[in-house]
Amino acid sequence: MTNLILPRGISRRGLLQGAAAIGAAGLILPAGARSAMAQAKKGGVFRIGLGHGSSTDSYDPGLWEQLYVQTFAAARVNYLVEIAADGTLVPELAESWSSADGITWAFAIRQGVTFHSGKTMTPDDVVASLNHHRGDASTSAVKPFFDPVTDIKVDGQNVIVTLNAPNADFPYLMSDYHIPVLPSADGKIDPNTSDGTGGYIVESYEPGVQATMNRNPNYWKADRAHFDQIIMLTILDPAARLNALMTGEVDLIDQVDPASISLLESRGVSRIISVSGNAHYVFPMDARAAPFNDNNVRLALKYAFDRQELVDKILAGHGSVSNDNPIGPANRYFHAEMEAKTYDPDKAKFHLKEAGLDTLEVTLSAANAAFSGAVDAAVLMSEKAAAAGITITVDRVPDDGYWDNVWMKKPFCASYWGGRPVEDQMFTTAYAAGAAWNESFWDNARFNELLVAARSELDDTKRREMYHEMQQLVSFEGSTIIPMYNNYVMAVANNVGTPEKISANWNLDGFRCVERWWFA
Amino acid sequence: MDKQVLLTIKGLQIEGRSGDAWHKIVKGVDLTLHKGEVLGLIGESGAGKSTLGLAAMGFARDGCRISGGTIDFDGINLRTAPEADRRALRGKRIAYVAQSAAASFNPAHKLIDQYCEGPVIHGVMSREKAEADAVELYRRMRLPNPEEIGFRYPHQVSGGQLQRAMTAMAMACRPDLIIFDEPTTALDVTTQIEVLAAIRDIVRQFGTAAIYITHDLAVVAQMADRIKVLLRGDEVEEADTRTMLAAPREDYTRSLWAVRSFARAEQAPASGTPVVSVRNVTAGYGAVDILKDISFDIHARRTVAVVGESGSGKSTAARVITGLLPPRRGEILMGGKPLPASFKARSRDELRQCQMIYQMADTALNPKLRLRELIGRPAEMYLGLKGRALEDRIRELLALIELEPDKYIDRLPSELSGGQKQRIGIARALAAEPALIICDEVTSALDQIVQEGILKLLDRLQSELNLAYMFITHDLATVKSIADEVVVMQQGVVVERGPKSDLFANPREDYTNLLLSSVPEMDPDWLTRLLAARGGNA
Amino acid sequence: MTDIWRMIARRLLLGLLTLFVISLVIFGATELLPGDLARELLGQSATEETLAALREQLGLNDPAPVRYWNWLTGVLQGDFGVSMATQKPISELVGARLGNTLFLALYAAALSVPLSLLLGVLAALWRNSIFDRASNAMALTSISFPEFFVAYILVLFLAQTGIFPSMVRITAATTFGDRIYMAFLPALTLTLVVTAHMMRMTRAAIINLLASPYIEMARLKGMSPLRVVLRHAVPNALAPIINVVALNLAYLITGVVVVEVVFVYPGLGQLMVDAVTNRDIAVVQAIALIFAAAYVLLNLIADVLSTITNPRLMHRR
Amino acid sequence: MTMLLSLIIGLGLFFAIGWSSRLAMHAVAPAQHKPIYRDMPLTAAFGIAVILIYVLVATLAPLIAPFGEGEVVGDQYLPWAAPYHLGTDKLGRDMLTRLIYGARNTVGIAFATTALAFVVGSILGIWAALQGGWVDQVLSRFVDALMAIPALIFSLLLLTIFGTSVLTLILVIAAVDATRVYRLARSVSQGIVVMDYIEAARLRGEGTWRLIRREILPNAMAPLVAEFGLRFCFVFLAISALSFLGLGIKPPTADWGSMVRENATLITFGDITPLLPAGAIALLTVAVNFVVDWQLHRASGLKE
Repeated sequence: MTNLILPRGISRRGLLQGAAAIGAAGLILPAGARSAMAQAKKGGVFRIGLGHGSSTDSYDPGLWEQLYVQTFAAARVNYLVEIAADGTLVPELAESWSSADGITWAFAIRQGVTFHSGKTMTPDDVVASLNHHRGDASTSAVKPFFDPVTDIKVDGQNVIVTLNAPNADFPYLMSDYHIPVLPSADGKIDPNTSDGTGGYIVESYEPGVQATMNRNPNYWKADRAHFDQIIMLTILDPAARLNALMTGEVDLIDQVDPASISLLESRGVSRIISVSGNAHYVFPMDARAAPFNDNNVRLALKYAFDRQELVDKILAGHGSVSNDNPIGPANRYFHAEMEAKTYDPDKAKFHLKEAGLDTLEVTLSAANAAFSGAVDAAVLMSEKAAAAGITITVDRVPDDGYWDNVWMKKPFCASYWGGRPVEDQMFTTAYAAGAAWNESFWDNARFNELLVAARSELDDTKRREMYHEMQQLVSFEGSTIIPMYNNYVMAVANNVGTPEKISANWNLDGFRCVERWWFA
Repeated sequence: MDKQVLLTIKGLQIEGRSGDAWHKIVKGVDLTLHKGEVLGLIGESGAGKSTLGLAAMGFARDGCRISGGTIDFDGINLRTAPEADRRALRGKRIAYVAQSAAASFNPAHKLIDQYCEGPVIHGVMSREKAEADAVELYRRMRLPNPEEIGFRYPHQVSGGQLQRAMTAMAMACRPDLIIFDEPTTALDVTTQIEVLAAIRDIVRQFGTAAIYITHDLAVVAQMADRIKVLLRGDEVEEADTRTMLAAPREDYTRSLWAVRSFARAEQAPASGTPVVSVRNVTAGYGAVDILKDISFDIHARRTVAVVGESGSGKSTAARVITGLLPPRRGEILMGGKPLPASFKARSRDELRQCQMIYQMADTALNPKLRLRELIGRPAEMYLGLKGRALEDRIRELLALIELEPDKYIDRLPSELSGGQKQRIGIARALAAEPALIICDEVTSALDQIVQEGILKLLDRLQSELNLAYMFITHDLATVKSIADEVVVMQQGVVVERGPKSDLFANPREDYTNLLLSSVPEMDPDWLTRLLAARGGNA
Repeated sequence: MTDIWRMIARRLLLGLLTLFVISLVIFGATELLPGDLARELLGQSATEETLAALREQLGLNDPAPVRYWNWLTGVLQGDFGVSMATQKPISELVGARLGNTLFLALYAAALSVPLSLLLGVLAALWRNSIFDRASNAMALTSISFPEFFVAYILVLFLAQTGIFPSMVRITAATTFGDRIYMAFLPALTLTLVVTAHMMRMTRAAIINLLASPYIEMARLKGMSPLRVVLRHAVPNALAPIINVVALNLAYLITGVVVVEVVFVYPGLGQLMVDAVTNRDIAVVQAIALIFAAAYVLLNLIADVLSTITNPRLMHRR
Repeated sequence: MTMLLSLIIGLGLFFAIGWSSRLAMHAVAPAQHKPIYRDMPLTAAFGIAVILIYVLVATLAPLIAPFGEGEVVGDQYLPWAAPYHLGTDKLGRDMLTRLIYGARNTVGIAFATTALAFVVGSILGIWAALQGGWVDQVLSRFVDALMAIPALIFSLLLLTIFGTSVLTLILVIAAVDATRVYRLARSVSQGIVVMDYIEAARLRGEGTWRLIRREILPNAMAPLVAEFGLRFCFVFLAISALSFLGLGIKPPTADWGSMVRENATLITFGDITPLLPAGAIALLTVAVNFVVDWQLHRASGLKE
């Protein structure tokens, strides 16, 4: 995992040295000085402008699905466990967890934590919070996580979760943003509550417009939540977000338009934070449908476009090439030694011939709802593929209804994945045969076999080998084109202090910029 | 006439713009007017009388310019004076009375507000005084309810009253000169008398000089001390009224004087089945009956003139015959057989039999169609003519209405004069080879000489083609010249009907008598006599 | 006056009919939209199971006519229902936004109407002058750029220099003065967008009348050009001017979603687009009806004003 | 200073183009029409010249354009230098080429859309005015209802339902525009149907279609043409606004409205690239309206 902080004009090395020197001398930081290494200061109103948020957003955690509500939640609530900036799993409301067999998991719940309402957080609250996502009546998006769960019960200060099969990575799932701990009454949580155990208390919230939160004076984490107040704004228009940042009306924006990055940097009022992680953009092909049912056709397409060009032009360099591998460099078992695929029209032609074809005509459906720049990426692929005798017709479809009408309906379309902290979760979700979100409808017997075996394999070396083989399978036999890993690109005002390491798990420091960052 | 000279115009030239070229409208006219004198300007349309009248105020309409000569008003050179000075004169020392008071009063303001505007803005008197003055002048103009009428909006006042209110407004600053531009042309004859009388009296009372512009000789004869005749921007002759009427020097003047002499030969009495019979027709719009139980017949080769003032229902009668307005009661017979009430239910042949010519040729001819199609369409539709035969027929019709086919066949209506347009209307009606032609005020928008040409043409066509005419008009002079029978209408009722000669000689009804006696005569004393006969000046 | 009341009553009835037709059209259109609320709420991560559960919970499984009927009977009793997505009463959801939308519309109108009338009258007064041609060309230019583009340019010149804020953050605590200050750029953008139309119509309506005999009469009474235009032409040109103003006011209320997005202005347009995207049909319906009602009412007001200012219609013979 | 300079250059160009096009048209025009052109205002001459240039560029696009419409020729955002005279866009496509093809696509689509809207709207409008009665009532109430729905949101709805192919885009914008045309055509025709020549044609027994086509339409043309000019330009803006909301013309088709949108963020940094397509739209709008104003002025016959 890399963490690129790209301050304007000053090289990263120089910056680190300078900041360290000041720190060592014990001097008071001059105003405006880089503060990456400085101690977090308290205070200030942190204003965030995000390109997400809708008037239909709700408090119900089962329905959270985009960055605004995710970050809004990270400020208000806590989870059982937390993915630290370095990608490791660390305790949050669960002080520790353990399992002998991977089937029965015990989470020791922290004591002395109170909700904003003053109520003390108990294991019962945890059980109720988890149960919100279970059962036939549940409308939660993470209901599938709980399908293998046969029982959840309280045992003293512990919460015991029982699975129907071993899963070595189960605690990782509990870090998912959908599963906060909320106050309960009679074994049920109120899904529409704004209450939580988090660092900020909601003062006002208008969905799709703005939220104002004040620091929780009784927050149980002493070294977190540095701002006095957080204001979160929905600013859907990319230019409006840039303007807001440049005119000093917000301190942090997400989704910086790649085209504007260099221009923004040259203004000097802000700096770009670009975090590479496991998030990746994909073009799934329906492996059941001709011509994609022939692996040679899929390979031909994989060699028929320029991955580096996509990284340069779609991501403006803020990302890296992927070798059709959903497992990213930030994952534990990333397979870095696979044979790299480059733009090679001859190779593409060769594979076409293998498939018994001279030319190929396919339609690629894309909308920027899949990922920002999806349509442009498709256009670039189409341009390059022509040299290999492949005609890709780009069908731009409406953003509205994209996931309903196009994704997993059209044989060749665009999609994205936020990346998952563990390999099993990524593969199980999107590549296992019959999985609900197996967007390419790929069904590989060897892969399916390895997936089950790896899940309960406790020997790390063997596990690594298994995952490497699976990545090899997905890359060279899979039905998903994965051209690139996209960085999380955000821009902050110069006076915003950030830790040296910023989480690659999700955007905005794993949503936790609200409690991890500060004003210098 | 050795009074002081008020207005002197010398060698006046005015140009008008058409497209990008300037052409002369007034070509070097001289004019002298003394204080208190009334000068009549007479001529046909295009003679430049209005333009000349406005020039006397130092005013040229948009698209016109005064290009030569001098205008001297009471020592002020109106051509060289600054616009502000000229503006100060207008309304204050020189006032204007327009042809259509209904159009020239601003519909958004009350009469008295418009009256007071001049005196107050020109600083002649205060608003309160102006209001009191308005009432006084309204009274002198013999307007009903002089105290209240000013507080009405123009549309609430009748045309004759508006014309008098406008004259009062012109008098508001007690100007030295008033330009009357055809002030009674748009009025019915009976109303015209009252307005003429009122204007004449007030001008005399205040000793105001006036230029009285009109195309109607009989009218100008009543009003003017002197008459000047204009033709296409040139002066024809000028003389005092009695001399002019008695002994015009120029041919053109004499031809003007002679216009009213056309009269068609008396026809044999009607016989046989009428072409069209109107039987006990009652008709109207909404709940109001416009026509009340009217009946009359029209025979072949005969002209029935339907006469009445505006609102008498004469045009409605035409709409009932054509089927545009199905009657509430009664029926229309054609050749003895009842016609379906609505034109939509009539057969093509029934439609063909009855054709119509409209008052305004401008709105009756589609301005975007060429004559070929305008005239050819009925022939093509009703008679199934095509190609060569159609082309020949169109040329034949053009020849019939005395227009050169080669020259005119591909013209647009806008490329024709008013009289020519009306002829096209006639040709279009003829193209259908009808039995009856309804002529709705077909001559009233035309100059008198042109009118006469049209009437003569209609007369000739009738005898050549066996046509029956229903001739709707308010102009008794026209009736006198062309009708065989006359139907007099008033407020939707047929007051009197009969052969023309009988009716003109012995009108039985008071209303007919009133109508007939109101037609101005070319005798300077006619108005005075008539007013005296009707019981004094009131 | 009774005529006017009768007209108002008749038009209001017609307006209700229009609203009914619109509610049908909108409902039909949203039914035709692919996907539904449950799908949109769960997004990419939806599974058939969770979809079914959510649909059941939201009552989306009833047949369309039943849902329309339920909605209609609710509305007829004055209950616009709750937003299906947030379970908040629609009146609450829409209320504040409506206030914001009206504020911006009135603000823009307060800038643009006097400006365009003034420019229109002056252009008519000095027709064919340099002023006339320049203002015409400028008006045309201002309407030929997309709205968001105009907005960006204004931001570039007026917000990046720090004179005005580039976005509008309105909370309950915002004072009126602050609102005026913050909403200046969106209001100015809208002003630039609508002024051209109103100005051109005002000019045309006045010039149209200048050939009237009563205008000539006024000039012959020695009235100054300014007085001729103001006192004699303008009162008679009011009907078309009022109509075009009403049309543009309706636009300012209903058509400003793009400006709302650029300036992050929490108005109804953005809410409606959100609701369409999320298939929150009750909200879509409510806003569509508000927009339509604004349109109908403004047109009605325009007609009433046209009638009142026209003596021929006000004072019958 | 640069602004002043560009203003002067702009005005100079305007006069030069206007003057020379007026001279050219005067020279080319048939004798009986010569006065029309000699007398035309410079603005109109300028407008005609600009429109002709656009039409020329649009029809000859493949011949003029240095590169292919969707061809990626180099890096993104290259500066203005040969062979990319106006630089490259965000995908590295030649800006000049995109602009030229944009003329073809945008003008073509706008024309098709407006023409369709006018055919449908004016025929229905004239028909309603001609028939009166319940036909008029039903049509007008329905159109009123449609007009009461904000155009942008209505198009958004329809496009989402029917997809965003060029055809649906044309149909949807045409449908929305047709309501406005209907209103205008109806009100203009209401003034015409009371004319005597319409009465004469009815009394002659002419059918509805001929009444619409030969008797009313030619006389309603002037205001309809003026409206055509405005509507034509609004189509670009509509496409642009739709593209702002994520709908619009499919790539890699070049279209000014979408190009403005794609590059709009750059204006935030004072980069003038987005001004090119926006300027192209604005120039055409102004040009079309200059011509329309002139035509209206001629048609009204009002001497000012």
